[in-house]
Amino acid sequence: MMDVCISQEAIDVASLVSSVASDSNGATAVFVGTVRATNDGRAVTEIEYSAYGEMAEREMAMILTEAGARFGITDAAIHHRIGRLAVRDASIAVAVGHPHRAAALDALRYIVDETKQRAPIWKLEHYTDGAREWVNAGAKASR
Amino acid sequence: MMDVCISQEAIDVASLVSSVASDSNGATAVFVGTVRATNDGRAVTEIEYSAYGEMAEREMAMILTEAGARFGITDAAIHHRIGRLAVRDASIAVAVGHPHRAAALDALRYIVDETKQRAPIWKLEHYTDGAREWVNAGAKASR
Amino acid sequence: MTVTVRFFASYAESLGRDALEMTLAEGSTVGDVLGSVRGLPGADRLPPAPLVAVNYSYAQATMRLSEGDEVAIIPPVAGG
Amino acid sequence: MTVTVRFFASYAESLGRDALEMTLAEGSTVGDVLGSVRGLPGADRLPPAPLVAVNYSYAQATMRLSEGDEVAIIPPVAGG
Repeated sequence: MMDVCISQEAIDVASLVSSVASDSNGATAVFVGTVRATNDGRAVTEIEYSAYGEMAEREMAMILTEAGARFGITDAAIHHRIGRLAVRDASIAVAVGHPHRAAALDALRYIVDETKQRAPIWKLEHYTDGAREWVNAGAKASR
Repeated sequence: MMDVCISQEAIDVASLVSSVASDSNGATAVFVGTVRATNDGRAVTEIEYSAYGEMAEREMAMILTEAGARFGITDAAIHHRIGRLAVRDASIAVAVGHPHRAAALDALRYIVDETKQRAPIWKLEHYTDGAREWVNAGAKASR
Repeated sequence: MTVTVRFFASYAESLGRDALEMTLAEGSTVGDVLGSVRGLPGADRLPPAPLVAVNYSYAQATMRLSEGDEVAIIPPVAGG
Repeated sequence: MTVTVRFFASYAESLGRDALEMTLAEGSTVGDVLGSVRGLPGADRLPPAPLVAVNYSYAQATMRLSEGDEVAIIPPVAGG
């Protein structure tokens, strides 16, 4: 079972884990990304996530398919949350199920890394001093 | 926060995840090991886990300390369940929190691998044909 | 032909809009779209070679466009 | 001196017990304990050099023991 979800709803890690469970999966590897209280030394109050929804879902589905081919994965799920998130809120969770842990852990790392590089999702960070800034946008030249 | 727990209680992944959360941890990596319906082609009905409790807790606490030194981890928790577990029940869960994902994922793999090799915990597997067998015990010579 | 051009995040903010319909000669490419976008107020804050997607897939500037394509100018991503 | 010897899982099953008190000469080692265990009924099913722990830490056969130590004979582990 491969599933991608982008929504405003809070991420439910337990249900994400059970969504990749099966009688033959002895290993489930999970990553949860959460909002940190500081970024580059600046105090963050919240982060606003936005996405090019249709493309982000397609890109993440493709990443799961690639992970399937590369690591022999058949059960993986990504939930990326958008909207205004407070410190400690989960912005992304990825769960991968497999009979054995090595493939599950390898696939998890691949899926998280690829999603961060390819999914058209953006972060507007709000700081305690009232300022706000697009993350990564500063690096205009670099892609 | 470093925590080790060996108990008969069902593992609560969500609370394990929040136990390693902090304002500065942007990444939480989690592993859940579950009972599979087959092992080496034999149909399993349940697995009975037993532990040399005092030593297992000590060994796992040491593994977390080693992970702390090696990967710069300060927040990690292991919950190993003992007693009779059915197919799909979680026997172990490990959660690691860190500001960044690479260290969290590396530390997670280390903790799970070391726990499986060093913690004095054993599995008595029960099969549908009524037989039962100690896992790994067959390999008498190898440790 | 007519294509839809979409902007997001910091680019939408710089340009003060998140989409526009653009009419182009047949056989036009992504590069031609970028050229036109360059003329919009606020476009000076976009990088010289921004990331572009056509119909939800990343595309090169040389890609030829068709009637009704959706061209998205993608700011540096920051998901996860 | 007296030490406690503990057995687990498949070894406890083979020996039909999970613990015994053992009296040894002063300066005895883990190896001496293993030697005595060798004489117990069912001990033939133990490997020649089983894993051993003393006071909850893995130990070598050459380790000298003290009064009241807990010596555990550890079957191949299978946690996780």
